[in-house]
Amino acid sequence: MATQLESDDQTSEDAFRTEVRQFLATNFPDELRCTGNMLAGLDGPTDENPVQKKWREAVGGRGWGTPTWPKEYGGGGLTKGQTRIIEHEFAKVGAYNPIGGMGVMMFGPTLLEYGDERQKLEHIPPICRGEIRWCQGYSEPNAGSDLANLQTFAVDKGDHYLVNGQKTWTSGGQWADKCFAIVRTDRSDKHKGISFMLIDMDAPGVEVRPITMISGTSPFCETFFTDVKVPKENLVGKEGQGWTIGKRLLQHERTNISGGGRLAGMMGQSLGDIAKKYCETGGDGALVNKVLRDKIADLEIRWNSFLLTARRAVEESKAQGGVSEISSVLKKVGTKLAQDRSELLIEIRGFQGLGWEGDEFGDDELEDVRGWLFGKAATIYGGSTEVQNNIIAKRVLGMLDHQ
Amino acid sequence: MATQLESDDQTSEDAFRTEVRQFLATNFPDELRCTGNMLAGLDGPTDENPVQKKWREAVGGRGWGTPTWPKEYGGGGLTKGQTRIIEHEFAKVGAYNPIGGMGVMMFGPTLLEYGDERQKLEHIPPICRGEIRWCQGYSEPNAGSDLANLQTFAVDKGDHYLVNGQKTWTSGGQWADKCFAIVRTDRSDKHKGISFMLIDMDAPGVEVRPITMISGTSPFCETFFTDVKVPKENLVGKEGQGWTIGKRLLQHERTNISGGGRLAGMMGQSLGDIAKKYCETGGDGALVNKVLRDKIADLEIRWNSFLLTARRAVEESKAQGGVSEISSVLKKVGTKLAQDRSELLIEIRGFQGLGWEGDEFGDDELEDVRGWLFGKAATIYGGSTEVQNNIIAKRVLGMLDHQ
Amino acid sequence: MAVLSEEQEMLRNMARDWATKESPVAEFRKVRAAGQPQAYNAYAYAAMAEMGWAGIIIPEAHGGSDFGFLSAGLVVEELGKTLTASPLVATTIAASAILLGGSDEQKAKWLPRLASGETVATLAVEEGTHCDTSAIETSVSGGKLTGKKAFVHEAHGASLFVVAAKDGLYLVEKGDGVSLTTRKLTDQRSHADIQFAGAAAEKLEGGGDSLLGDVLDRARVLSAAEMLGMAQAVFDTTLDYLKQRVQFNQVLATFQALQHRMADLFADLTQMRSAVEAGLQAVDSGFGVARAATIAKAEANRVLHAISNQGIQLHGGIGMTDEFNVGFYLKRARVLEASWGSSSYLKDRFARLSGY
Amino acid sequence: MAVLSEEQEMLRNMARDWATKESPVAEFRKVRAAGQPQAYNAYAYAAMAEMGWAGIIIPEAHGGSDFGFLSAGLVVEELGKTLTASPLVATTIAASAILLGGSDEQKAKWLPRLASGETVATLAVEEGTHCDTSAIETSVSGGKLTGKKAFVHEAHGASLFVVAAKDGLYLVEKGDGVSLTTRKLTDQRSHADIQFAGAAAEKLEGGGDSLLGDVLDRARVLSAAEMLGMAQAVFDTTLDYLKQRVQFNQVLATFQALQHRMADLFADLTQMRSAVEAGLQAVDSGFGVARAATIAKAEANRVLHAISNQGIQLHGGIGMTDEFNVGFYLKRARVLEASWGSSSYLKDRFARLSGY
Repeated sequence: MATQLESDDQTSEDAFRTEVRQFLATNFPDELRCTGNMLAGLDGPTDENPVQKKWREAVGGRGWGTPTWPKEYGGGGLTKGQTRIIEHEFAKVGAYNPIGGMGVMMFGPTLLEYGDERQKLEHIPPICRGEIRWCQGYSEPNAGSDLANLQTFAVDKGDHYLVNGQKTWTSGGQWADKCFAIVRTDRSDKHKGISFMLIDMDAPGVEVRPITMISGTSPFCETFFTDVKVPKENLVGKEGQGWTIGKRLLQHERTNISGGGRLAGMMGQSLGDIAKKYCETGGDGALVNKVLRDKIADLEIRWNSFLLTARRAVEESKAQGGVSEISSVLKKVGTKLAQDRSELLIEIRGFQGLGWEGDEFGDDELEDVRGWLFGKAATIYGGSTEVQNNIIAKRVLGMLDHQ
Repeated sequence: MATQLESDDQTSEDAFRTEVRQFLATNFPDELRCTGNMLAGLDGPTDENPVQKKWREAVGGRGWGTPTWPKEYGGGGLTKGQTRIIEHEFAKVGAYNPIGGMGVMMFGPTLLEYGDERQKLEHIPPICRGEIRWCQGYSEPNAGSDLANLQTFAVDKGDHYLVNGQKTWTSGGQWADKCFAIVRTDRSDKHKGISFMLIDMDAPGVEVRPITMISGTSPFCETFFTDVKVPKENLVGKEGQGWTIGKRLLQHERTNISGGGRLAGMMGQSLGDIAKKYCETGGDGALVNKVLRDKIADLEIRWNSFLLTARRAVEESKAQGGVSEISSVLKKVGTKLAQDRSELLIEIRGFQGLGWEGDEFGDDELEDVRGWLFGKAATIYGGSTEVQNNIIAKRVLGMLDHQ
Repeated sequence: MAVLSEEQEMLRNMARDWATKESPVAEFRKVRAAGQPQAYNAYAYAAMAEMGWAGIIIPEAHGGSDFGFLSAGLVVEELGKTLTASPLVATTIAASAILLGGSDEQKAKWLPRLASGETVATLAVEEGTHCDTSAIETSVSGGKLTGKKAFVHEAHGASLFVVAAKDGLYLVEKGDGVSLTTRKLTDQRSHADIQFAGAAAEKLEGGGDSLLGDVLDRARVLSAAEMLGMAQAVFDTTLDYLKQRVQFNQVLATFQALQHRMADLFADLTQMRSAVEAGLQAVDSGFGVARAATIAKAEANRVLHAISNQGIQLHGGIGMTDEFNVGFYLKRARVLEASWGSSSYLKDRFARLSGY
Repeated sequence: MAVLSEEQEMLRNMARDWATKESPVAEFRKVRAAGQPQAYNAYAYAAMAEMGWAGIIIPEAHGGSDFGFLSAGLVVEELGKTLTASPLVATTIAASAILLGGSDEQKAKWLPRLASGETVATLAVEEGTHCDTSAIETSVSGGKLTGKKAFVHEAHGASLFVVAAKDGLYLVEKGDGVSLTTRKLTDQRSHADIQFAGAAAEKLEGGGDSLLGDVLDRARVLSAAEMLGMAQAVFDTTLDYLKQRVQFNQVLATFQALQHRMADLFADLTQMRSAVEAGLQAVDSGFGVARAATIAKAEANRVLHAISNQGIQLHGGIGMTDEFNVGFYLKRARVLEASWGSSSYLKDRFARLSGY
């Protein structure tokens, strides 16, 4: 019987694979082959040429950018197996997924879980089509790792809330259309006083100031809310449920930051191959600098077990349902390895790996330098490594609170 | 004028050097050349052959085993300069200092600081002559790093105390004649309830059980006190002053464990030279295994700055008087480096460096294996590394208490 | 934990059950106290064989269960947790050599005896103090093998040796021309230098040029599985200890510095488990074995090294005593770290496999 | 802190005072904003020279104070604390080359100008992306020097170059046959590739075969001194931040995990200071310079690397912003780590000096 089922799956899978190939043949333009930025995960500027737009609309129209999301909300409604087929076929022809950003990575899954029908119908489809960009209104100047300490306040005005306060680290704030934010609706309880609401970035009273990072880039903003009106229908879940919803969303962020395609992408090219371009190799094609070679192997071995761990986390989640405990380990380990890799890359390239600007540096070299600097944030945002350690020690290992 | 003084010093130093050389010529037997155990710092069994005994008496008689201690108590009464001359001249002919152990390293200096005249006259001279062995009665089963939590109690019986309780980690307890102990004389105050007293190990009611360590050796004991009479004159300082005195003594221990001759000795032979015996070398005489070579250099570089730091600590202590703040860093860094060295030694020797017993292993190899195992204690006893970190953070860096 | 089949679940639970009940660390203490060179309890090994553990990777046709390496690894991991002294790993490694390189006759002759536990076998490769397959001097002429092998695991209990010579692997039975010199290492287990002076040897003709390498990879994943069990045991014991030990009126487990250190070790242990299980699975699937086995042993070395040291440190004084078990893990750990490739050997191999 | 003479105490206090008041990091921000290739404030350097800092290692006969390298290091350390952009280190290194290898005429001609700050000089050795003195291609024939030097510090401000050629060190003045290509690095300071096309060159005949090595050792200890100042500044700023920043209703400085991390960094910093000061003192004493300088720079690399990373991590989000200074130290740190020998280069050198 089991085998019977399997063979059915087989046929349907083959059929789907053909469908995907045909789709690519008709819709994926050659000029976009192997383009699409590494940092797709992080919302960048909205410049999009007609060809890119056409590709986004093609994929978005099918809901294949969010393959596992329900069809009724504009998703693909596909199985994990079909999703793998899409990833595989896209990869084969060097096609990228044009549907991304925080809406896909964090907000969408959360709204599907906690939003009401009307909210899902209003907000999910445009995400699936990549039409609306979302940003995250979480952190505040005086609430870093202690997120729940937030002060931005929403006063109940009957049919709407009046929101005042300041958010920071709003990623892509300057390019976003909407913001999912956690704000305080009750000062009497630290956690239960928080609500999750959706704010239009073009609403009167919303002001955005980009923050320049040590990498020279400005992917984040400070966002100021002054008497901003937020209609009641933009409240997700119940009042006071914001902390629960907000934390759930962070779990998606964590999985994305660590296991996610971005990091896997970053690790794409073997450091060994890169090193062979910069450092002497012997007759056997091996690096002459054995110490450097040992460091590279050490990193890549740890990186391999990280990928294996990520896979294991997925299997466990599937088996037990819900996000696996290992996810806190993933964030902690993945971000550390990515940072180690950037440092090692500098060691490999020497001065050539420390360029800030200038034609004498390759784009990859400059991009890696910015990535090295910006990557220092990976162990800080989305729940710092210190916070991850607390979570592991207390929730996973059951070590008591130290306070 | 300054130059005048210097030249005076010069002449007197030359005179003293001659004196030391003559002393060695007459008293140091050739057969003892380059003997004397590395672990002299740690009290071992009392087996001593006549030749060793004669040498001990010769050095002890002069007080040169404790060169800087006052003459009136049997010390050498010498200057630091003269002490250096002794060390230098002894080293030149491969002569060891037969006067050692806890009496010299810890108890002596402390008694000289806190003891009364009678106590000094009674206890210091035998230490200087190496006749009496002392052990430390500090730790208790339920007070590891939390030393002050000790329960051994001394009841005031007028002319004496009646002591009951259990000590552990009594180093050399099975060979010691006397024990300097911290015991509780008052349960109402954790720290002020502690007193420092001297206990005869052969007094009725004192029982000693050696503890076997993972290294197979038994340098420590459990010591049980059952209604042990301790005469009042064996109380050092005042009642309740024991914590202050006991902690002062630990500072000496720390300096000894880290900066001390023992460790310097352990590090004596260059790992590079050892590695050349076990691993292939190239035409240039360099190790072929560049990765191992890099690790060795890395350790020896850090070891060199540790020695420089130890020297700096001494200079600072001299300049500012009292034990320098750096001493907690010394303990922490020195013990860690010693452990790293032992591990690296195993890596260098492979299986040959993991011998437990057997003629196929050299004495140095077996000794290093036991040293590797026993050395794991170095970051635990004498104030664990964790305790050192607390001390550094709170006392040196002024970071507030976390409780 | 990899997703297991029902048989595997059962097998692991059986092993866990047996190890905890029949073979706790106290049993290893007895073995150590007995001081026999073979350094394991024959009855215990007989019991294991009885349960089929010696034949897990051996085909049913030859008296095994053919469950594969992941299954064997599950058992070895459980036995590693309690430091069970046995020639199971050594014999399984030897069996894999015969499976890969043996003729039908050789398989038919030896595999059933190995599966039944009747014969204990072991692999003899190293000739020096470090793992170095390029420096093998042992040679064979006219069916007589001559050479010296160093630090052979389970040499005293074994009656069959799989010996690496210049031109391949050979089967040598204990007997004339085979003399042992005991080499007692920190783990108090059986190790010996073996002098082969023209001992009768039968070549394993199959398996091709990569035979030795393939066998070593199997040795690596099985040792890594034992190391995984050891690391898990030290971690668990240490965590329990921190939760009950009080210092400065506080349970140690409540000190944040220790919490974060345990979080680091937990992350390491997670990485190690992923690597080791993947290594075992790779051998079963036959894909990317060399790479996966190298990663598995390298991670096992790195993590067990750290955990065995921290286990002592976090236990404090009592961890230093022979009365306490944690030291045994440290003393076994370094021996396994040095076996079948040290960390730097494995990193060199990984780089070679990766083409740099 | 090494035990200092009275002059040295005064000198250090003067430097500390000036750096804090006249040259805080805000001044570096201005330099960066100005975007001039020379990347330092001429008035500031004039002021330093005015105070005698450019002549600290130069004999009084040539207009210096002859205080030696420990003294120079004290000043450089203070300037490093505030990331003061100046050609002081480069010029001092060049001066040491002329002192060690120059003729009386060359000394008489150049040292006074260097001491007065009138002339800025720098050392040009590297030709590739990594420090490698064995691979020098630059050559001289008929007094004309030809070759390419890479990533030369302070190249834009310098009018005199001490250039390493196959057969020794040469003095080359900026002018015909000398062309610069700006190489902007993360530290936003002056770096350039220099093309020498038959530029007039005058050899430093003295100093023997070890001249280049000796000059590089001086470059190492001086850079290490700058790195020491940087590490100290990052450590101090971070400690202050931890003491005032509140999270989870607790001052960060009260979290034990952070306390122990700071204790580790403090220990590292202590080790670094010992090594750097000893390196400077060795140059002054002339004993064991190569070894001491190697240790000094190796420790400086190791510790500044760790502290510059932890500085960002412990500052959290704000440490990531350009508005905050801590990032500047990180971006300067890696450039200095790569200068005059990376960690692995220095460890290789230490091993060679130690005979293994």
